Amino acid sequence: MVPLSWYIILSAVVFSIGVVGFFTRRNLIMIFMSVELMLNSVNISLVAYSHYLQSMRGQVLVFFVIAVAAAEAAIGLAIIIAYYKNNPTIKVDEINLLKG
Amino acid sequence: MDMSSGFSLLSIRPLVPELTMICTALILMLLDLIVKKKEVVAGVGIAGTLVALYGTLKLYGFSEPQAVFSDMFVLDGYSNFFRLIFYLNVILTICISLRYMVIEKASFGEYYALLIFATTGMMIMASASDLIVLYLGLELMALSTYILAGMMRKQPRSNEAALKYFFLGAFSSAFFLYGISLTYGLTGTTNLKDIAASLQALNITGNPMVFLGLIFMIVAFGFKIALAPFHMWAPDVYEGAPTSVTAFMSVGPKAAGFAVLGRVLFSAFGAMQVQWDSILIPLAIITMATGSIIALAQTNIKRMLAYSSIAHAGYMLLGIIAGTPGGLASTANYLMIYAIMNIGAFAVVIMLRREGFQGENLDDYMGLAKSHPVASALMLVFMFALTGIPPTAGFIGKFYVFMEVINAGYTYLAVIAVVFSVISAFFYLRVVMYMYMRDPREEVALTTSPSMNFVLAVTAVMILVIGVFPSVLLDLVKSSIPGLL
Amino acid sequence: MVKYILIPLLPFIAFVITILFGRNHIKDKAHWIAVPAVFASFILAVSAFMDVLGGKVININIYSWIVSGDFNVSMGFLIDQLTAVMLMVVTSISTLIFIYSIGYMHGDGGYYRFFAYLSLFVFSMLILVMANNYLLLYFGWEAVGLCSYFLIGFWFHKKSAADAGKKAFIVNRFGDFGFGLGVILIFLTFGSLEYVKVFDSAGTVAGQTINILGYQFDTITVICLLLFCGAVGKSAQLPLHVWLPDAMEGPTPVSALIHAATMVTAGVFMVARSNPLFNLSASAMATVAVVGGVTALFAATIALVQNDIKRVIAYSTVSQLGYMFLALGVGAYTAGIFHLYTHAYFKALLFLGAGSVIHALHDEQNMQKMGGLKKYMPITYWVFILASLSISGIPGFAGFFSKDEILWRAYLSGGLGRFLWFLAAGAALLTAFYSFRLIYLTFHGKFRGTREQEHHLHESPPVMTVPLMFLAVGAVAAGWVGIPPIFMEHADKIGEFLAPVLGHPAGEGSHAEELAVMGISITVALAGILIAYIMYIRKTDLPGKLGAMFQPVYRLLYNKYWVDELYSKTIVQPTLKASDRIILGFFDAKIIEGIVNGVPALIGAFSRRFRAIQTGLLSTYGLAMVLGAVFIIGFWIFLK
Amino acid sequence: MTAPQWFFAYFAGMITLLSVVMITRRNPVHGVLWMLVLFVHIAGLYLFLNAEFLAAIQIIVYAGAILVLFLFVIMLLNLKKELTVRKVQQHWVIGAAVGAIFAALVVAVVAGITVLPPLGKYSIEAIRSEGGIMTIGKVMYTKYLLPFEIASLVLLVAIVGAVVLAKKRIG
Amino acid sequence: MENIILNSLDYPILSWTVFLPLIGAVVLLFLKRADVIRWTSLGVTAATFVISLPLLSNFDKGTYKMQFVERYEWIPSWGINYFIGIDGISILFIFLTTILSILCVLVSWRAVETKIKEFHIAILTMEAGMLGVFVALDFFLFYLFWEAMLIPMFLLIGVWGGQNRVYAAIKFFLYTLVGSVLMLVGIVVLYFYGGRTLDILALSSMQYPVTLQYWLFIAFFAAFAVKVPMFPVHTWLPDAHTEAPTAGSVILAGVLIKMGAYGFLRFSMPMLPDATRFFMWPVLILSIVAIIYGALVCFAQKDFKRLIAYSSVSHMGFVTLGIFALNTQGLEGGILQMLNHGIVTGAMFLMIGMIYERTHTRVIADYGGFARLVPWYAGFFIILTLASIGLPSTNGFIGEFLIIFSAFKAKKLLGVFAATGIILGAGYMLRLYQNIFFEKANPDYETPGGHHPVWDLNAREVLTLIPLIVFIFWIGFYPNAFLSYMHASVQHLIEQVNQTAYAGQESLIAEYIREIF
Repeated sequence: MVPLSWYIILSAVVFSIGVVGFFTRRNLIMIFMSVELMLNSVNISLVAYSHYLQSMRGQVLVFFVIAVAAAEAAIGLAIIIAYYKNNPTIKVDEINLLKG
Repeated sequence: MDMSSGFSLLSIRPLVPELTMICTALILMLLDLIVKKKEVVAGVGIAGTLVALYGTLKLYGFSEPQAVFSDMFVLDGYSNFFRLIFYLNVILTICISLRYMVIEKASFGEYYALLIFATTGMMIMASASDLIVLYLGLELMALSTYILAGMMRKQPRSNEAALKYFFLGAFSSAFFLYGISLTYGLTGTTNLKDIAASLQALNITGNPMVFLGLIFMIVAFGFKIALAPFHMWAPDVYEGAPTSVTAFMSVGPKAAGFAVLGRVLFSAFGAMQVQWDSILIPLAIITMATGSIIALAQTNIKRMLAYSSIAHAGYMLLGIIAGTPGGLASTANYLMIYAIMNIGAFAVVIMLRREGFQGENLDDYMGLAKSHPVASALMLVFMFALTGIPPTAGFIGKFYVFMEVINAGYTYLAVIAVVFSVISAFFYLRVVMYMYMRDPREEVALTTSPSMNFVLAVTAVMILVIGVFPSVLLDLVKSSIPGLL
Repeated sequence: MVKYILIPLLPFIAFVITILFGRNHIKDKAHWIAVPAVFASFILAVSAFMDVLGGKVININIYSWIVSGDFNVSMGFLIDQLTAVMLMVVTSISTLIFIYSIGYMHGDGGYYRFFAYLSLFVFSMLILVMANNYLLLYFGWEAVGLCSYFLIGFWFHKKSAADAGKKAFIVNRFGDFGFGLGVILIFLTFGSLEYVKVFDSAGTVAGQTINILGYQFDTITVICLLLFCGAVGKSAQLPLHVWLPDAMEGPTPVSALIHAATMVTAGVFMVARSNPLFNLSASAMATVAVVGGVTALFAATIALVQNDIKRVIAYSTVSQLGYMFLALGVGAYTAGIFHLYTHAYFKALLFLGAGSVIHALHDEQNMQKMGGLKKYMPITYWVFILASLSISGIPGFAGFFSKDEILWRAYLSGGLGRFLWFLAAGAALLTAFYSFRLIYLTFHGKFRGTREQEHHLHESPPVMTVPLMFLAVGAVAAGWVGIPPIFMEHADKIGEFLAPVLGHPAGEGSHAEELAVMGISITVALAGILIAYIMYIRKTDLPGKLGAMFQPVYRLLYNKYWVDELYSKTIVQPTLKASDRIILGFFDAKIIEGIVNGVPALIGAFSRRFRAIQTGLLSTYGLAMVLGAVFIIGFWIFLK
Repeated sequence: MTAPQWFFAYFAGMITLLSVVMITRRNPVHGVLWMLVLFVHIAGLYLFLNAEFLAAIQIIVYAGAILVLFLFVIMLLNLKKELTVRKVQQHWVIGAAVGAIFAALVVAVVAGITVLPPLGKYSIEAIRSEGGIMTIGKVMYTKYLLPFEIASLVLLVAIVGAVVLAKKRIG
Repeated sequence: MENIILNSLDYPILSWTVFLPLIGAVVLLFLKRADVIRWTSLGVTAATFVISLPLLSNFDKGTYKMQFVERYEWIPSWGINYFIGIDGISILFIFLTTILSILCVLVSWRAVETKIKEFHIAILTMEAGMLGVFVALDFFLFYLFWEAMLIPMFLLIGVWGGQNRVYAAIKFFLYTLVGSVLMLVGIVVLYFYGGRTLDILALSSMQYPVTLQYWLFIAFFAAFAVKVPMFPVHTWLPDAHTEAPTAGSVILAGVLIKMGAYGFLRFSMPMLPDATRFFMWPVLILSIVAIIYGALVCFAQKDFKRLIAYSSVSHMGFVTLGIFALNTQGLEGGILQMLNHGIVTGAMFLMIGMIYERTHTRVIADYGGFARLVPWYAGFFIILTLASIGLPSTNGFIGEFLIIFSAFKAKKLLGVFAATGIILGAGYMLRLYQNIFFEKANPDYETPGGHHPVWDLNAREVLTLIPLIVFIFWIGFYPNAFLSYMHASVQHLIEQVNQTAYAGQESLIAEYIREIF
């Protein structure tokens, strides 16, 4: 058998890769994708738990996460578009009209 | 799982307020297509909220907490009290939005619907007794507020606010989920009560992995209630978002965040109080420090109020740190009072906004007392209330929290808190000072409307009445929050 | 009882009426209120004196003044022999000087004010002497000081006058500082401030000690020394004598009444009053005697070379007060009071005479610019002569009896007293010298003033000269109530009268000794007059030569031993400088305010610095969140 | 290593690798495409974990809907310029370092995880007997009805939001 | 109850006294015309004074118990009551407040010409707040009034003040707030140790662990010492006093800073007797430092008002000295001296305000010779000067004498140092008087011919001053009229301070300080 911890470590690593992506990339879309990556890493662990605990809960939650991710994608991308209409850049380190 | 544990119509009853709110939101969207006058839309929104309020008040009668939907949704005094905050928040926000959103050219019918959706999300959060429901409620609220923050589509500042709020919100959601997954993995459940039971049964309260899950959840909640260092979105978003939305956001999501923080920590992780206190105490101190100190250098009043709200989050957190039902009650009480005074303050800020004039700079308040004595007097009341000077309600809020935190043995925290409250007094005073002790630079005209006047009157009167006769509120909060499930 | 209360009350009423209505209504008729009041007071005082003479001692408490816990003091009067004598002196001389002032102050802008203050002074002085407890004494004590302040600074537009008033008050406060503490210590020791009770139990506390800075001191001695502090201030003894000469800035009647006859003798009165305490402390007595003796000589030396007519008399007053203290210090309380009494007359006379001269010369006080006034102002001249003879101690005159008594008693007390007698005898020589130097410079020789002044020279009006004559009678005859037994048995009326209060001085000497001492004092007095005659009538160039010859000594004396300058350099200036530069400029403004303003400034700086963290960049915010999480995880999971 | 472990190793290796590849692409379009591959691998892992329904959803919703939405948006935003400038932020090293520390910490904590709670009733056999989709459907519509309904609200809000933010308005 | 005498009058006299000004303030909100506002304000303050008069006649001097007590449930869930009453310590302050308030309205008649309505509202709320502080018998109620007062005072200084008013106002506010919030923490701690009550009498009758007492004492001290103000936390006072409008200065000097000392009497001493005895010496030494320091600073002042402000530091040093000497004379002297200082310094600020209206300068050097220009003014001022330096026959003497007496009784050297304050006091006050009133007159102010001819006091101003002058001599000649109110309460207080099981065992510091003296 594959130990549970392997999945969880995988999940943690992928989550961290998402985090790193969030910090390093300049492109908003890429940053968004990093967030999606983080969500997927969580999903992996949830499914793994679900399997190992013989419980349905994790799978159900993954389902909801995917649903919410879809909603988030819709809104997030809409926000990006709205932003882009007024400022034709999505370079994240140039978005600092509000600061201090 | 067999079908019999499903639902009957009776089990819907506790959800009546939520359903009312959802229906109201839907009606609003439809109505928006038919009716041109936004006042009508807003009025229906308020009416719907009042119906929900009525429902909640009726439900208040339940002596025993009601858990429905397979223990995923719980109706108890705790959630009902928070509901009251949410209703108050949404009604007052709608009232101050009317004229303002027209000026901002963002007066869409969806705006009101989204306010109500967001409120519904908060209500669900407050009642959630399962992490899954909690997550969904949180997302419902969050998504709505992301949109609300970006409502002024033509304004780069509003876009940017929405953008930052959204990205960081999603980021924090991921953390929350990670926390949920860890908790689930270790306890085998997401139900708060079951988590508590499982922690006991498995004797894993000292397990670092459980703690890690808790930490991630606290990070996410900390984001919502703007605890330092998870607060950094708040000033930017508060500044960029439409002022009415800022008012809404600074109260609603914060209150909801506290509601879930309290419930999760008390219901599920009550056995780990030592651990979470050890996190929350430094967070509270940093939060109070950050909010109070950085606010000093602000020149934009919305931004200043944002930092002030961060500082207030620090004070509120003290009640949770106390870790007692009383502490929780004190936090809830503080939130209610904070809602009143903060919306009052934002109402005045909004009044300064008119066509072609932002009115967000502190300089714009110079000599306001000369031209608008009443508005200035009200702002004075709000500012002193936020400072926590008696006989305003702000003092009652602080006093209660200090009482509880001291009772729990954290006197030093109370000392730190009062020191920061003195520092924060400085920037509140600065507003008063600008209004009363400076000469006006240019004539500032105020945008008033009956609904605005209503908000100002209600908030000011409530601040003073609660400040002098806090018993009603205290009794309510104490009876509502005798303890958690 | 009302009678006794009225004695001080009448002048007080006069004061109130005059000060309230003087400016707008009474104006230059102010004397119509003040003079009758003080005269009535005098009559009542006489009546009281008669009562005492008849053997009555009046001790009444009018009302409870301060009650706080076990502390209880009443407003109350004690009229015994001592008080009776003081009452007579105060009211009689006051009456005369009031009358004199009608003429002297005529036409002054503050005429009503003058009488108001004088009335207040009489009230205060009467309270002082009539008090039956120490606190009320203190009350009067401070009140006379206040009046003195007002009256010295009467012409307040002159800076020198205002300065002098202030100086008098503050220097006196130094003395009162001790006095006040003495009063407190008396209460703490005896549990009461009433004379009768204190003196009755004085014997029982003898030998008690108190701890000050770890050393044990005899309580009574400490009390006496503290009280004496007050006396030193009020009676202008070394080292607090500096205010009295400056006090001559006030109108001359004030100098006569307050700074010669009455107020300055309050210290003498107080010590005499406290004699049961002083008797218990030899060291305190010795201190009193030494201070008195030294001051007597010290002040006399200064008086030798002064040119201001009033200052000469002022230093003479200081010197004479020294005599009185010498007497008290050697236990001859009666002699002290006796001298107080005679001194009041002749010194008031001297001052008023000087006032008359100054009046005639239109406020000229420099004797070098006078001369030859004898022919213009004969009455003044003659009363001056009488007073000077009296002060010099020429037999038959009042001063002789009292002064001789003091010298004899000092001599008798042996040891230290003998030495002090030597000083005092020396002072007597100087006294005679400067008194007659004053007369010769003023009244003899040629007039050295301006034509203008010479043209206007005239004798003073009767309203001034008549009081002078009355006082002259006093200056001559006042001493006859105290003729020493060596001349006439049972003629020392005043001694016998005061004996119940002050007791009999100790020590007996032989007649021969007494006569010898008397002879010496008469000799030195005559010698002094003679030297003055030689220097200022015969060889008028001699003073200049001597002055040049003993330049350093002359300058030392002329500048009053630089005591004022010393105080200024060591106390006044350092205090002012320290308060300005160190206390306010550095400590208050820099340190305390530095902290008070610095902390907010620091927080403000933090605020601006921390603001920069809020970069507005999404990733920074995310980074902060994760860093927060990392810290929490790192700290709470791995370090714990 | 047993066969399942090898199998896992492949997927895990690919997922990690693909994640890194994905986030390092300069062109977002490439990023999306690599992500597609990644999602397929994740779906494979789900299958391995007895979650065939989720595997399907992963492909259909995630890959099919969400990623396509991304592509649309990328095309909507004319990003030619973006391709010529630096792809990472100025202080990306700090971010990467913090991420690495974070990863190290989290991995260190969770590495030793084992199954602690008592096992539930949805054993592989139980699910097999009823069918995976059936099982999940049952719980979804009974026990998890409330969250299911809320999820629908979330989606509704998303629609409304997207419309509010992106729709062209007149007046 | 044990320690109270319920209000026997048929109306709630204390409540009326406290809330009448507040009602007046509300009424003012609806008035428009300046003169109407002034008269109303005057009427309200006068009415408050009249209403409070029966307190004097019905006061039972024979008991230390709280009198005219009203007690209603207020916040039952916290066990907090609306509980008010007065004893011999507080009764006199009621009158000080009501009288000074009338005078403040009078003196502002012409001096305040902007925002008249707001000004009078501020004055009236101030009055209510101050009265509330003195009657409150529930700590919560006390704190409510204590803090609430900051708001109108902040506005009084900041809106109607002088050049540097904003700085002074904020400084005042924050300075005092720092102290009071620490007290707030102390209050809450006490609340739990005292069995969840904030009833002052109940709390006073309880015993607390000694260490707790120390901490609480420090917390209370922070609030009270700042308010008094004691050295070295006095620096808000010169700024606030100087910049405040006349009425503000009068209230500040007259009543507000008394609250600190009142706090010591009402809270620190009866509740924390062990700590009080423990901290007695440090406080006494601070008091001595304040006396001398404040006086020395006065020598260097160039500003009329600032000098008087600093003299308050010195005078309040006497007050704390007396209070912490912990004997009857000291306590009674301290209380009396508070009253005296309120009267005298209050009157001084009134007079400074009056002359400022004429000369528009506060620089001492600009004055001179005013005794000739404004003789009545000079006459009144000399009385104040003399009262300030404690000349017998004035009230200042009684207070200072009792205090020095008590200090001397407590420790000889303390008395000696305190007495130096009297010399210094005479020094700076007479210097001031000379500089202002004597010597050459400033030609600018000469009655005819000057640029700003000054005129003497008018009837309204004389009327304002007369009551205070009367009190100066009344207390000076017959202090028993006032002291007699205090005896029973002070006696009780001393018993409270000396009670408790904890005896002796003083700290090293206390020992060390004892050694030094």
